[in-house]
Amino acid sequence: MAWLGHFNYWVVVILMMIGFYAVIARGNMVKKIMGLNLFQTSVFIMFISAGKIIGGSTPVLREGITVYSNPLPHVLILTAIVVGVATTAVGLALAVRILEAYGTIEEDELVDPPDQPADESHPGMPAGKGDTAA
Amino acid sequence: MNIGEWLPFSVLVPLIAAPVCALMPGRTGPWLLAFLGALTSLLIVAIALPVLWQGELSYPFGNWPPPIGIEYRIDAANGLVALLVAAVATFVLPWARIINNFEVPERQGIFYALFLLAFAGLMGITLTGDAFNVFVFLEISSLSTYALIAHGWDRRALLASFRYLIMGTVGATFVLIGIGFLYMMTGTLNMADLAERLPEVRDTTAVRAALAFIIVGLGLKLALFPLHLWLPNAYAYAPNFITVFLAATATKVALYVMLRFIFTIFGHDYSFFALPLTAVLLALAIAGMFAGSWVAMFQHNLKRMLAYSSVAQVGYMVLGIALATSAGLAAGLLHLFNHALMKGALFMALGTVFWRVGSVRIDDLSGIGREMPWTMTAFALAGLSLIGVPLTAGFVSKWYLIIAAMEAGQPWLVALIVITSLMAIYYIWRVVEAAWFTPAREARTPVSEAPLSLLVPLYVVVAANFWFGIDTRLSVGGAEAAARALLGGSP
Amino acid sequence: MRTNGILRVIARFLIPLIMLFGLYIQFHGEYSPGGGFQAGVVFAAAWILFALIYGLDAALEVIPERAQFVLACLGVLLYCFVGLLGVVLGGRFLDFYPLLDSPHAAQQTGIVAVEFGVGVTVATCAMLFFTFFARRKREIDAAETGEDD
Amino acid sequence: MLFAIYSLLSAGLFAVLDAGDVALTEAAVGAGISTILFLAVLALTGHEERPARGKNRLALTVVVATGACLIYAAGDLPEFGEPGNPPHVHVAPYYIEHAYTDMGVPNMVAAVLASYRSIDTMGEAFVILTAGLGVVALLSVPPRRRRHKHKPGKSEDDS
Amino acid sequence: MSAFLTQPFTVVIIPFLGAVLIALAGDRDRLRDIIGWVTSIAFFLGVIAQVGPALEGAGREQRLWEMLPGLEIAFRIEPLGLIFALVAASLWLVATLYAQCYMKVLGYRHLGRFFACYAIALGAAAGIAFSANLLTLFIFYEVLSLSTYPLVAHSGTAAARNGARIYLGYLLATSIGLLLVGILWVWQAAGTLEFQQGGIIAGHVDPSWIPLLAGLFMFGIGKAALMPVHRWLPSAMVAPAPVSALLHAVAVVKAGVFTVLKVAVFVFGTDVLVETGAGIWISWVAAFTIVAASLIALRLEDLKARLAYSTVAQLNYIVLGAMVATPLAIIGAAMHIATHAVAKITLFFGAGAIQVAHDRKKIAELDGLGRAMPITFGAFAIGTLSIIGLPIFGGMWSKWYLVLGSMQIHQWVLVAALMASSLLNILYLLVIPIRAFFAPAAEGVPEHYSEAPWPLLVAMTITASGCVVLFFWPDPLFRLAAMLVPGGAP
Repeated sequence: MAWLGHFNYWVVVILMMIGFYAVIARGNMVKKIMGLNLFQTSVFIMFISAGKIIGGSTPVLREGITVYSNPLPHVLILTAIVVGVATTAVGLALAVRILEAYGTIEEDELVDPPDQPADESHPGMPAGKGDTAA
Repeated sequence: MNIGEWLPFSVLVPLIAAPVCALMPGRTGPWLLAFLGALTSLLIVAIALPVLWQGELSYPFGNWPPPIGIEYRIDAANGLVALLVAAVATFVLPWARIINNFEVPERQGIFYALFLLAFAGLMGITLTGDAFNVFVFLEISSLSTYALIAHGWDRRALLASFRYLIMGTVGATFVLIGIGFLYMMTGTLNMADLAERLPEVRDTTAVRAALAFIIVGLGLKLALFPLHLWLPNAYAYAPNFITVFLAATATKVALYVMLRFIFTIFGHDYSFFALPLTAVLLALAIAGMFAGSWVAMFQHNLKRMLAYSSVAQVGYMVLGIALATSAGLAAGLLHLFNHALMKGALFMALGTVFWRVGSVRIDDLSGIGREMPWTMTAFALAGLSLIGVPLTAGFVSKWYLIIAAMEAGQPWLVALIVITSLMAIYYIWRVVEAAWFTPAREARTPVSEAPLSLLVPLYVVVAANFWFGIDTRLSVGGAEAAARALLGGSP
Repeated sequence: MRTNGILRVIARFLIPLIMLFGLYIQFHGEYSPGGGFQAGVVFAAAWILFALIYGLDAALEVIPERAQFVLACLGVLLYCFVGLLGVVLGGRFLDFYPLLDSPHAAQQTGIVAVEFGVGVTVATCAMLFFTFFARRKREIDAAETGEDD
Repeated sequence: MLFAIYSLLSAGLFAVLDAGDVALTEAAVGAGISTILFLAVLALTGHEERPARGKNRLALTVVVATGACLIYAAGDLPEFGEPGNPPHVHVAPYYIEHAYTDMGVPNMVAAVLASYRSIDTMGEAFVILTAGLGVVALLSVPPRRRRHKHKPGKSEDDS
Repeated sequence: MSAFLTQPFTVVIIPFLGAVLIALAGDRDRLRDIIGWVTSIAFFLGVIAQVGPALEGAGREQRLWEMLPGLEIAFRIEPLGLIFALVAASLWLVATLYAQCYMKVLGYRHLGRFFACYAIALGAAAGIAFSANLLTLFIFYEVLSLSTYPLVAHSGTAAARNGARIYLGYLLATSIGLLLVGILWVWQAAGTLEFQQGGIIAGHVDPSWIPLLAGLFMFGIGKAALMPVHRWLPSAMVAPAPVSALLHAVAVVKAGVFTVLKVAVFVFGTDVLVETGAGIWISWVAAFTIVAASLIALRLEDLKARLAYSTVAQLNYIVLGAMVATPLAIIGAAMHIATHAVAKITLFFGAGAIQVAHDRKKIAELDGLGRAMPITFGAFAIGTLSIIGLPIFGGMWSKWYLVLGSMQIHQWVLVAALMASSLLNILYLLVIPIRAFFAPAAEGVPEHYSEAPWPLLVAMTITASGCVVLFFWPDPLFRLAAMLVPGGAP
């Protein structure tokens, strides 16, 4: 019975493991971010299922309904979803820039010789201020 | 008016300033706004600090009493950390203005807005008394940090930022899972309420797993070995201003949150009993101390060297905490405070050198000590503090750490602390030798000393290293008050 | 896609409907599921659909990039302003009761105001995401052809 | 596409779990915005992906460890949907009972979101603003170096 | 006001202020030299002003501030510290004369940095001499290590950098790795670091641990050059001669053995050392070091290297005396600080003078040079005789008491080591002036008179006569030393 009582939870665990695996094992950055999304969604489901009461209904006050599901997890997860999409956007923007800078977004192909002098063609300043400001 | 009513504004002022800053054109305006925001925060916290040493203050948002609403609950522990964060921001910004004009010449409005968000996020994490609110502000500061690191002028900054984003988000999600378990077991998110209700359900697997998830998640954020992989590159390739700010604050705030969970919410008797925390944290701390110092000894890029040294220094802090005694906790907190001072000064000195030379590789800096004597002297002085030479802040924290280790009946730790200090001598002295006793490379054009507008802020931070090595009332008193606050009523 | 007449016709009906729906969940959020985020996203979705069908340039003429940016900042500032108003009127931050005499009306006003702030920010930020990602493709293509001598 | 479908599915799941607001958001965000962003980026990067090498065993270990920890935790978690679970007897009842009397708002989620826990929501608005600023800052830098790898030393000014 | 001016801290701070001014003067030679003179004279007078009260048994005490709870930065004048400070202050005057000439003649650059660090080193030595507790002492001990590093590396050549690296490495590693641990142990056990007559750890540390604790201290004080932590001293010989003379024959090494004595008397207490046997095993190490260093010195061809190993041996006389811990041995050790300093500085001055005048470093190249440089080699001979411990030279007294002290506890091996060392001294030191005067001239040695510049000669003459003076008037020195042991003079 304990196993069945937690069926929601097993779904969460499986989704979480798939997502997490994608984050770590995938070489492609976009896929990594997708994995991250999956990973986060599984947590959302965990929260929401914690708020469910069997026989309850959506927490909007209506006539004739006495049992409502817990509204608090819903609020938290609304926030978390927005956080998720924000992270996705920043991550994808970074991926785009990495693609432009390196020509690839496969982790395996991204090699920077660790002790090379800095890459000079970046839009930033290539060299020091020298004596010009002295 | 009661100072407690003003404390939340140390978070809100920079937060509100951020969008305004983003809309501002030019360079001076955004910088000034950022500086004023940080200064306001600092003043509020500094004025409130004496009150906090006496006891805690609570500020319920929207006037909803906790745990219905969200409160800021501020005591000596987060007061000290908030003071540190605000002070670092305030004192680094005057230095950063010229540096940023050079490294981030365009769109400074957005840049400073992101900085203000990162700053406000850290302050929010520190002051809040609600577990979920920690997650929200953690994400504000993290997201802005990713964007800020990507402003680095080397393309590797992008990669570093992306990897940090992945690891940071995984960490934050772990924390969220932990908070979720806690909520499912207790029905509350308020920290004080959690601490009250947890003992009833403490012997459940879910609470134990919650502790594990939160520690791993925060361990990622605070670069606890072996979860530190994001840190060296992120620090090395971020704009120098951001490196200084992050090195001095970000990992410290994450560590504080971990302490808050371990000591206040779970209660230290539970935390160290439910999981083999002493053994695990001690092992990781020691491994971090050695691995960090060891790798630092062979770095050519000095920013990376200091970053690895940060991994080692986080090890010191965690070491003190892992002892699970009040002396150890105070020592860890003290080192948290002092390390911010020394790493801040070291990275500022390096940033100043970078501004002139355009490189922080050790080969490029040979002979720089004669060309920029004041800057490199500041580096050497801060380096002494990192090593732990007497009269510096670093000595005081190592002293307390060693005393705490001895009191805890673990005198063998003393040897480890000493050995890693010797490693610090090696990697700091390598720089000193290159700077003063090696002839300059011919390929490098000679440079001149940095202007006073850079040197004065730098020396203020260096002076702080010595001030807190000589007059330890604030730092030691604060750390001890913070330790008391974290340990709460328990002896 | 832009030349597909059917799409254009459908879109002409659909987009106002989506926008209306967005506005509905924005201001009806207290009574039924919905609120600032959802409204913002839905509203942004309408705009993005418009951009997909009529082209990004046309969409940017309706809401220019700078306007998106400014509105994103103003949205959160509205939220903060409402919060500060509580302090100014003698309460605490984000305390809505001091806003009006009637407690229910005060709370509802506060909620609607902050939800509107959130909605604006979410909508404009979503538009900003789309604008920048979509334009990037074009810029890269331009850079590529430019470099191919 | 799969991703959008997954999002829609989870939105449906949320709706079943009485989380109307969340379902709406997940549908709009996950199936809408996120998917469009992914498509836009995939248009830039192309769809091919190399099979990752070497990391799989480590990844598997970490993931299995995490999963084990989650399953370990499950033992003492409250059962699904029981009204007596801790979340339903502490704090939440206050919202359910008082939301309407406190502020005359029938949608409790909105009440909690915008008033009881409004600082969270404000933080959330700032999160999205941060992301907006971040994307603007990252993608305002003109793209001109994609061919860098093949033409080292070539000046970028000719674009 | 005058009370303030003669406070211990004021004396300590004088060289530091001087260092700042010297650094500011930079390359303006004349100004810098004047500041150097003013500083060293002021410092000397400041130290002298402490003698009177100290002899009356009323050494001044000054507590500055509390750094950590229970840990103060504090100074106190006591006889041992005064001996050390007097030696350092008076020899600094002579060395100032010597160094200003030497550095200019040999064309060294960055003299501002050089003399500033020189002054800081002296200030640190004074801080060590006057410190009232282990913490203050440790702080100045580290300042001394750090401030002498630039002096050793001064020439900036690869050899100098390498030597300086070994130098600093040994000193910092031992002080942080062992000494600091010992200090912490004492603090943990005794709850205080204050120097007290009779020691502070009696009854606080399990007697069976005391030999280990003593080992931590004695090897931790790397500056005392107990084998095997003596390697830094030969490495430091890459430094210019004035550094070797004042710092590596006087200030730095004496700071080491001074700390040894101080720890033995005021932290452990002589009784504890004797009762637990902690002193004996270390005194055996010291005896071994004495003989081994002398044997090594025999085989070295480089003059300064030979002098360095001689210093290693002589320092261990003092360690030995401190560890034997009988009243006579302590007195002998305290006096040896002064007598060896005066003698050894003479020898290093001589080595420097030879380098200035004829650029020779190898001992074989010095044959017959005595006829060309009679004053230099005369002074050298006097210094050598004093170190051997022959009458009419000050070195006799200290060696005498050391031997007596060792005899008191029937440690015949130690007595034998001291005696053997004297014989070896003749073999490796005295042969140098003898061959210089009487051997046939080596290649290129001039037969006519060609001495070093006069300031060097004056400096050497002064220190050489100091050796003699100490033989005929040892009383003030003896009285100060005797105040160290309970019951005063034996």
